Amino acid sequence: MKNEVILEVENLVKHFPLEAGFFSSNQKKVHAVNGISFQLNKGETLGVVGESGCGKSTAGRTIIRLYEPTSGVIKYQGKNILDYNAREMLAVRRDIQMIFQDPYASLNPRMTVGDIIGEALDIHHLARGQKRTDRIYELLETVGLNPEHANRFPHEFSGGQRQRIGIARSLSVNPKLIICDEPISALDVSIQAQIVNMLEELQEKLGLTYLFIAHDLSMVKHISHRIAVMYLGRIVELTDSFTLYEKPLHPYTQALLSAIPIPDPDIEATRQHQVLKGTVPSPIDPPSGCYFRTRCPKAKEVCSLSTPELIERGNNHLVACHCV
Amino acid sequence: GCGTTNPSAGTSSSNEMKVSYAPGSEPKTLDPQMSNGIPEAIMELNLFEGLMRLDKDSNPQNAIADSIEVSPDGLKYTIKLKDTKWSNGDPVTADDFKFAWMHALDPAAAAEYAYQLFYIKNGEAYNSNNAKAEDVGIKVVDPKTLEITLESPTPYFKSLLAFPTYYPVDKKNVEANPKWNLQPETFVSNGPFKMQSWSHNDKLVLVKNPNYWDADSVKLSELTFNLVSDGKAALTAFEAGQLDGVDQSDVPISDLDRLKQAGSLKTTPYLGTYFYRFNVTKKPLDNPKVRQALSLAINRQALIDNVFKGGQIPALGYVPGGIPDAENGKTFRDIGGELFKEDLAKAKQLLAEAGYPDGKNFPELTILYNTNGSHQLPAQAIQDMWAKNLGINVKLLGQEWKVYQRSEQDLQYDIARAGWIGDYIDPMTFMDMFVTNGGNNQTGWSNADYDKDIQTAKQSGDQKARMQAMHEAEEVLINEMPIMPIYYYTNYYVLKDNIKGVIQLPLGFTDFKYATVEK
Amino acid sequence: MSIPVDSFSPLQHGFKAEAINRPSTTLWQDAWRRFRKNPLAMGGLAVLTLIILFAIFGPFFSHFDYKTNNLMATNQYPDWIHPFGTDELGRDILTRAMFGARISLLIGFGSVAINLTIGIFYGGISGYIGGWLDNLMQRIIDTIYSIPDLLYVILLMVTFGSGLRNIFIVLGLVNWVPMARIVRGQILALREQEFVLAARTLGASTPRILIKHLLPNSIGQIIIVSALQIPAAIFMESFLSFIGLGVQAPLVSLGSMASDGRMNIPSYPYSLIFPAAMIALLMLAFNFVGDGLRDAFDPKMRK
Amino acid sequence: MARYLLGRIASALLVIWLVITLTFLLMHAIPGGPFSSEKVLPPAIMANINQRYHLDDPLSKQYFDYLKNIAHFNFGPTFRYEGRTVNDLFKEGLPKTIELGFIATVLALAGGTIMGIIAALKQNKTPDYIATFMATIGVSVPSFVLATFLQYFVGFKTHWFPPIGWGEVKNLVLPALALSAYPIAQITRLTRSSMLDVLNQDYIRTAKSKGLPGYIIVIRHALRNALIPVVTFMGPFFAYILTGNFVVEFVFNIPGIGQFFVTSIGNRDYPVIMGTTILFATLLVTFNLLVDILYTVLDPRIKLTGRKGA
Amino acid sequence: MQHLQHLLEVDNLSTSFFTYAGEVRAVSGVSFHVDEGEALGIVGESGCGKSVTVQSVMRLIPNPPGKIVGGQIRFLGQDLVKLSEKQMTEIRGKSMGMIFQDPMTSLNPVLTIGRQMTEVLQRHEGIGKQEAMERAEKYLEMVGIPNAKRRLKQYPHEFSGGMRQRVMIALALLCNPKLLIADEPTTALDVTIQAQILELMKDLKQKINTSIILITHDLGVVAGLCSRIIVMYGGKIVESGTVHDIFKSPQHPYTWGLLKSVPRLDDQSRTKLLPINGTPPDLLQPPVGCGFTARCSYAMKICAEKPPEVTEICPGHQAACWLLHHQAPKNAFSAKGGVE
Ligand SMILES: Nc1ncnc2c1ncn2[C@@H]1O[C@H](COP(=O)(O)OP(=O)(O)OP(=O)(O)O)[C@@H](O)[C@H]1O
Ligand SMILES: Nc1ncnc2c1ncn2[C@@H]1O[C@H](COP(=O)(O)OP(=O)(O)OP(=O)(O)O)[C@@H](O)[C@H]1O
Ligand SMILES: [Mg+2]
Ligand SMILES: [Mg+2]
Repeated sequence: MKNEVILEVENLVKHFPLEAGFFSSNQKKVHAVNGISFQLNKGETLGVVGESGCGKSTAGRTIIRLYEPTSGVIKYQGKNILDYNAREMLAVRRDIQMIFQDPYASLNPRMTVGDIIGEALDIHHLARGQKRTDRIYELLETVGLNPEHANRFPHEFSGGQRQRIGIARSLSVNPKLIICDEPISALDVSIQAQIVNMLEELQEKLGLTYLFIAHDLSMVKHISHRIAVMYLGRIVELTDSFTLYEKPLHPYTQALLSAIPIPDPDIEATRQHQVLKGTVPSPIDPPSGCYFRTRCPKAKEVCSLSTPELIERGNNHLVACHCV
Repeated sequence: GCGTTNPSAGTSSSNEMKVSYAPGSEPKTLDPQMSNGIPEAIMELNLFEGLMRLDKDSNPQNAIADSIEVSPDGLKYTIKLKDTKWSNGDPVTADDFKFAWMHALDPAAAAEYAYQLFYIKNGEAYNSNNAKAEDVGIKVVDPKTLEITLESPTPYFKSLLAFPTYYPVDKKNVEANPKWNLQPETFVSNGPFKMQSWSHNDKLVLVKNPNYWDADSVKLSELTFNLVSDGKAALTAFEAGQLDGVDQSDVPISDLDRLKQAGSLKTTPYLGTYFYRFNVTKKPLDNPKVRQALSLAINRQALIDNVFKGGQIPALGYVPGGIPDAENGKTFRDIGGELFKEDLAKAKQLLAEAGYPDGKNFPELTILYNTNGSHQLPAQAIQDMWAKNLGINVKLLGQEWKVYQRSEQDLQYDIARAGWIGDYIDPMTFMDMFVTNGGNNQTGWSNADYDKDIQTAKQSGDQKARMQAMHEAEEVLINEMPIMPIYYYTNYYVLKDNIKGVIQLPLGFTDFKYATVEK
Repeated sequence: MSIPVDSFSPLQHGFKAEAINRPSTTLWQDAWRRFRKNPLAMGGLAVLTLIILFAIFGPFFSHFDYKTNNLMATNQYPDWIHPFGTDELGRDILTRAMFGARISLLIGFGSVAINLTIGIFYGGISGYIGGWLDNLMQRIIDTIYSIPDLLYVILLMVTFGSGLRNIFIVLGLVNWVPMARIVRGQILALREQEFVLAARTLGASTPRILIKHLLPNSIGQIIIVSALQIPAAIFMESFLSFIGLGVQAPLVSLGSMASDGRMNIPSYPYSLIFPAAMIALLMLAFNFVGDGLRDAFDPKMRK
Repeated sequence: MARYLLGRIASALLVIWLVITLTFLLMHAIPGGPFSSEKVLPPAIMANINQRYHLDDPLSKQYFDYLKNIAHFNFGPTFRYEGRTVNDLFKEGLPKTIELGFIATVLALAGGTIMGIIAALKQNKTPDYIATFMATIGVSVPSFVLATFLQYFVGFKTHWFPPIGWGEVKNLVLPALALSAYPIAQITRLTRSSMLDVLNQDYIRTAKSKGLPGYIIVIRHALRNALIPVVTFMGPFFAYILTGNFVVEFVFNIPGIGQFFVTSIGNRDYPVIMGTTILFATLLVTFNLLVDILYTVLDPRIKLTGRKGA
Repeated sequence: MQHLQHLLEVDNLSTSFFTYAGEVRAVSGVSFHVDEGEALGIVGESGCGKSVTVQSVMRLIPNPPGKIVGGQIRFLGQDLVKLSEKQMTEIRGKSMGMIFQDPMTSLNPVLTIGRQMTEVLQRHEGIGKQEAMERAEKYLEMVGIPNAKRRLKQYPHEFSGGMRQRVMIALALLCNPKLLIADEPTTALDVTIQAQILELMKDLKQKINTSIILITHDLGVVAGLCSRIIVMYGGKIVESGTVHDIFKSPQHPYTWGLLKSVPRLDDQSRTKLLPINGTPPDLLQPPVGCGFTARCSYAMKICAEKPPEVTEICPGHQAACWLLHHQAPKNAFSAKGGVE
């Protein structure tokens, strides 16, 4: 894998203002993403894991400028796309695509599958008439669906099939980078593998780069080259997937790994689960210092005073913790 | 039979005679000088007594006045008052009259009916701030003598003295309680009845006034006016036995046939004419032939029988019957007679002469009417008659009451429904409205002969000359036909048969002074 | 037990699992199927269709005209010639009821067409653009909502003058508020749906998103609301007729017939009962159809 | 909570101010004035009247004078009822309207919820069909027709109740029925559908799994949740009771303020038009606020801090 | 097969939903048992009938459209299918408790936690309010909710998801039921919270001798908690056995698929996953033969023609697959089904 950086995110912050009352003076906001930085190399898969509400989707959506970031820099192929105007953004949209979580909500129920897939062709004037039809058939075949299904409506398909339609839609513009926002978590276990395998095949065939968001660590570990662990809008650990499993440094990563049950009664019988106490604090007013300190078994005084930086601890292994 | 059952609503079962009557909706006010509507007048007529009171033949009879002396030029009236009392025991004095009338004329009071007093010298000038109060021709000679000077001789002034605007109020009481007329406790009157209670929009209860000078003639112990705004509801209540009578304005036309059959409908003459105005400033209505053609082509009797149903009289003149002419015993209408005939052939001929044979090329005109009241059905019937008889099509336009008035006044119409109820018993109350630029003319019509005749009639004190001039004027009016008379009103109302002695005056007033309830 | 050995040979199925067995159905077909299963709604639809046919074609088969008087035959009780009787001017009430239904339906559909236009436009902008504009637009809606609509209708009717066209306009002007609320609510809910986000990542423009994605998905709700606003408009017109601000005679609406008939109830009850029954029937039909549509489009019933 | 209320009151005042301005403008746009009449008055008298009621002032002055008076809760004199003020009219009429409205409200709420619950519990059985049918009838007959029918067939034909009038209990029966028919129907429909909705909720299954008997589940678990959507209907419901009053008060001749609602426009009685509009708008705004508070009572999830939860 | 010691014995249970489109045979011919003190796991894909099975046991199937169309459910010596609704209310909440999947919607939002807990006690134990409150407090503490006394006065929305699920567990255990049914109790929760809840259940299992039925579609979850497992597919049981039977020597191709299609955290080889192709059968028109035929790589002609019989591989380990038939070619099974 060449280390050609395709996407670079620096200190990305996204806060959502809360709906203000008529007279309320102190504007509260949801600290969804609090300064994340990472690089994405061409052709690799970067997994992002974390519990629900930790800002994974927000990060993904901000990168593709569905949300305007509060601050930070997003460099695509070396240029900060935040400076782009609408027309320039349109070009970027052909390169960066997204796959969504909910196979039911992500397809417009009033459009045929053909139109859903063909929409981007229309927007970007990529193909018309017969060529458009051909392209749609081709895309349907790429994701293992029958071209005859182009005239059907999404509700006639099963969850896995719908997810494949979503993939075909994102492929329609020949993207270079796809942000996969939990593409499998709404699917049944037996179906998940279908999608994961397809994503892997497409990556090989088309040289795609993935930002793969999920909360299922075992699946992320399977598909990703590198993994970023997020907690309350911050990346707490970032390294390759092998190291992450073998040598997790951040207490949160350790807890996360230990929380995942292994489908093997012998292992489960002997395994020591390190169960975290309590729940994730509210992103409206997160704790001071290290966000994880309220649940951290190793928390020290310093943790509440200063925010740990994400720094390198060994070979490409970034950790943000005072106790490492 | 309707009203068969008589639930114990306390109407006439006991020895005491009580009547409940629906005269219309909530009165605007019961201050006689400030009011001008019919329901108000009915209530005030039974609460107050003026210098004169109209008898059942509409002739003014001395009431509070003991005697009236008129100067030979007809301008000065010297009136002696009887010794009478207000319901609170105060004596009724000449001052009370002056006070009341001056109040009506006071520009600050802004009474709408002030013009009823404009016959009095300087009344109008004072009201429009052109004269001082002292100049007004009302003089209190002594507490029992009143001297009134008029602007010009007014032969019907005596009957005017019987109208609400000319009623007295108890000066002492009014000065003590400026809002005297809003509370039964402070409502002092001098008529056959006095106020017992007043529940707004619901009912007004009057009881016999023991201080009334002619209290012996009053038989009812209680008179309730139910203030019902929906005629339908009032009639239902009457038929259910809740009410003893319902006034004309409230009896729905659709019930007339049935009520007639049942025998509970009463009709009396009414001083009013129902007519259509033509906007003579508009083509083709500027042509008198067209106006005549339209007028001759409708069948008034058929309209009355099928649509109006109140036993009205087809109007083939303008001034209704019931107004005495100079000749004794004859009415103005008797003398004037029918001034035109319905004649379809002639109508067609006139229309052809005007350039519209068989209604060809006749522009599409619109009949304007007001949507409150029952004017829409007759308009449809007339529309249909014109279509069938003359081959012309007209449209209908209903407007809300005040918008309609505005359209009429601004001549924003082609043909408009109208009605006129006399203010007093003299042809002049009808005739003077069509003078050039008269506020109530509203047709754009102007005729010098007509104007001259009216002028003559107004300035003359001689009944004969006046009547003559007005007859001439009426002929001019009908020949020119800026209006199309349709019918002379009748006053129809329902009243239980066992109630006698109720006087219906042709001005629409109902007098219960002599009413009795028979077992 | 013994089973033929052949049975245990491998099945060549090449994964037909991707095939969809069920016939292709559009969402409309789906809704229609659900609708069809609802007897009340179907009954309502049948009655409604009948009334509409009756209103459109009935007059052509009638021997009478809705406005020509026949003063020889006024106020006749129902008989074979005049099944609903005649009115004060001798006009056939059945024919008038057909015309009245025509006008009432016209008022219903016409005013809803107007409030749809305003409501969609207003609600769409308010919901999609959001921010301070939404706030302002919502405040305006709150204000209008706080004036009892009847008062507002009367004021406007008196200002504009009565007449069919003005009834359209006024009813349209008053009733767009609920429509705008519904549209806005729908848009707000849909705006964050993933398929809209997907369209945005594909670079779809705002108008495209509104027209292709948001409005088509609100249509179910819009239809339901319309189906319930049509009878509401007919109702309101009948109230206007009651206070004398309804359609212009000789034009009739069911409301104006009922309101005229109200005066006749003791003498000629049929002149109220027939038009009132027609209104009730129309309302029942619309309500059942509206309820049926709600069920048919209800996302909760969909898998 | 206090801050929330303050905010709500402030925005309510803003809304009422907008209502005042809008009505003022509309009102003066209507052709015809308060003292125009069929018999045209001599100009001098008109001038006197205009001066007395300040109708000759420029419109802007009239507007600001009006606002000033409103601030002192003075709605001015009525133009129609000489010597009386709008406040007088309200004082006399409002209690009656409220009495009737209150009874109709109780009738509608009790009747509607009970019928709705029965219909939901017996879904697709006879009681459901009966309730649904009655509810649909209730929204199918214009109120003036219903009121007329009641007055004629029940009041007049049977003599059970007097056709018109006010003051006794039996006078209230027919108007209250006529006024509440529509809301009863609406509430029945709403309660039924929200009850059906609630009965399908997970927590009802939980309650069943706890072994609670059916009636407790309905009363304790389902009802309160089912009433929450009904509460949303309360705003329009009160608006209906307020304006529906016109027809009912007119037909049954009840001396409430409902009648002024329309007649004041016919009379161009400007102060009454303004007064009734403001009164109704204020009542509506207040009711809506109360409804929101009721919300929090019924549904602890909703806090009176920001926007409405539902 | 009458074992007197079985706490719950379900025999040939069939439940259908009669919808406008036709009869949905959600559960058809399911038989299993639960012994005292044991934990039984039921796994399977979404829509395979797990919930319907246990809701049938609780007699909580909404009727209409659902109906138990056949079979017996013996519990504490009674056939629950035959009991009246009133008799059932005596059993629910008292001898049988249930926890549902979505803790967010399973508690009544407008009643306090205390109220929702005490009403069970008042109903089944007939104890006073005060006593019930104390008991509720004790149970809340037992499931690891601090400040229980204060918490009792709060409403569900004031609790986080994990906390609510704890409340649900406390609620289900209040009357010390003989059987606790947990229908996907952790599916809606985050992994860290799931770990907390599983830990709690393990804990409780040791402390109180309650039998548990645990439904999940995550095989990992049952591995640590249950002693026996039922694998369901298309409304039927395809395989059942002890944890070891299922994980170490699964006999049904569907079970193999389930095990092979998910990556294991401890698996360091980046081998490709083996998906189960296709989609589950439509229970509106259930296939004639084995429901898995269309997705099965080992399908034989007979699979599409006849439903497979239940074969007992060893005592307690059963599977319904034609591959287990003595006539079936053994090579296919051993060669391709290679799970150890
Ligand atoms: N449009 C928005 N407005 C306000 N707050 C938002 C918005 N979108 C997300 N949030 C908040 O931001 C935080 C992060 O949300 P996000 O959806 O990014 O989390 P996530 O990690 O993707 O969670 P999940 O696993 O549930 O998808 C959450 O607290 C969420 O409530
Ligand atoms: N109320 C209902 N009406 C119609 N069909 C139903 C109903 N409830 C369940 N079903 C059907 O019964 C079948 C089994 O459903 P069930 O809820 O038991 O599945 P499950 O195994 O619990 O799935 P999940 O993992 O999604 O909870 C499904 O095919 C479903 O469509
Ligand atoms: Mg997310
Ligand atoms: Mg389930």
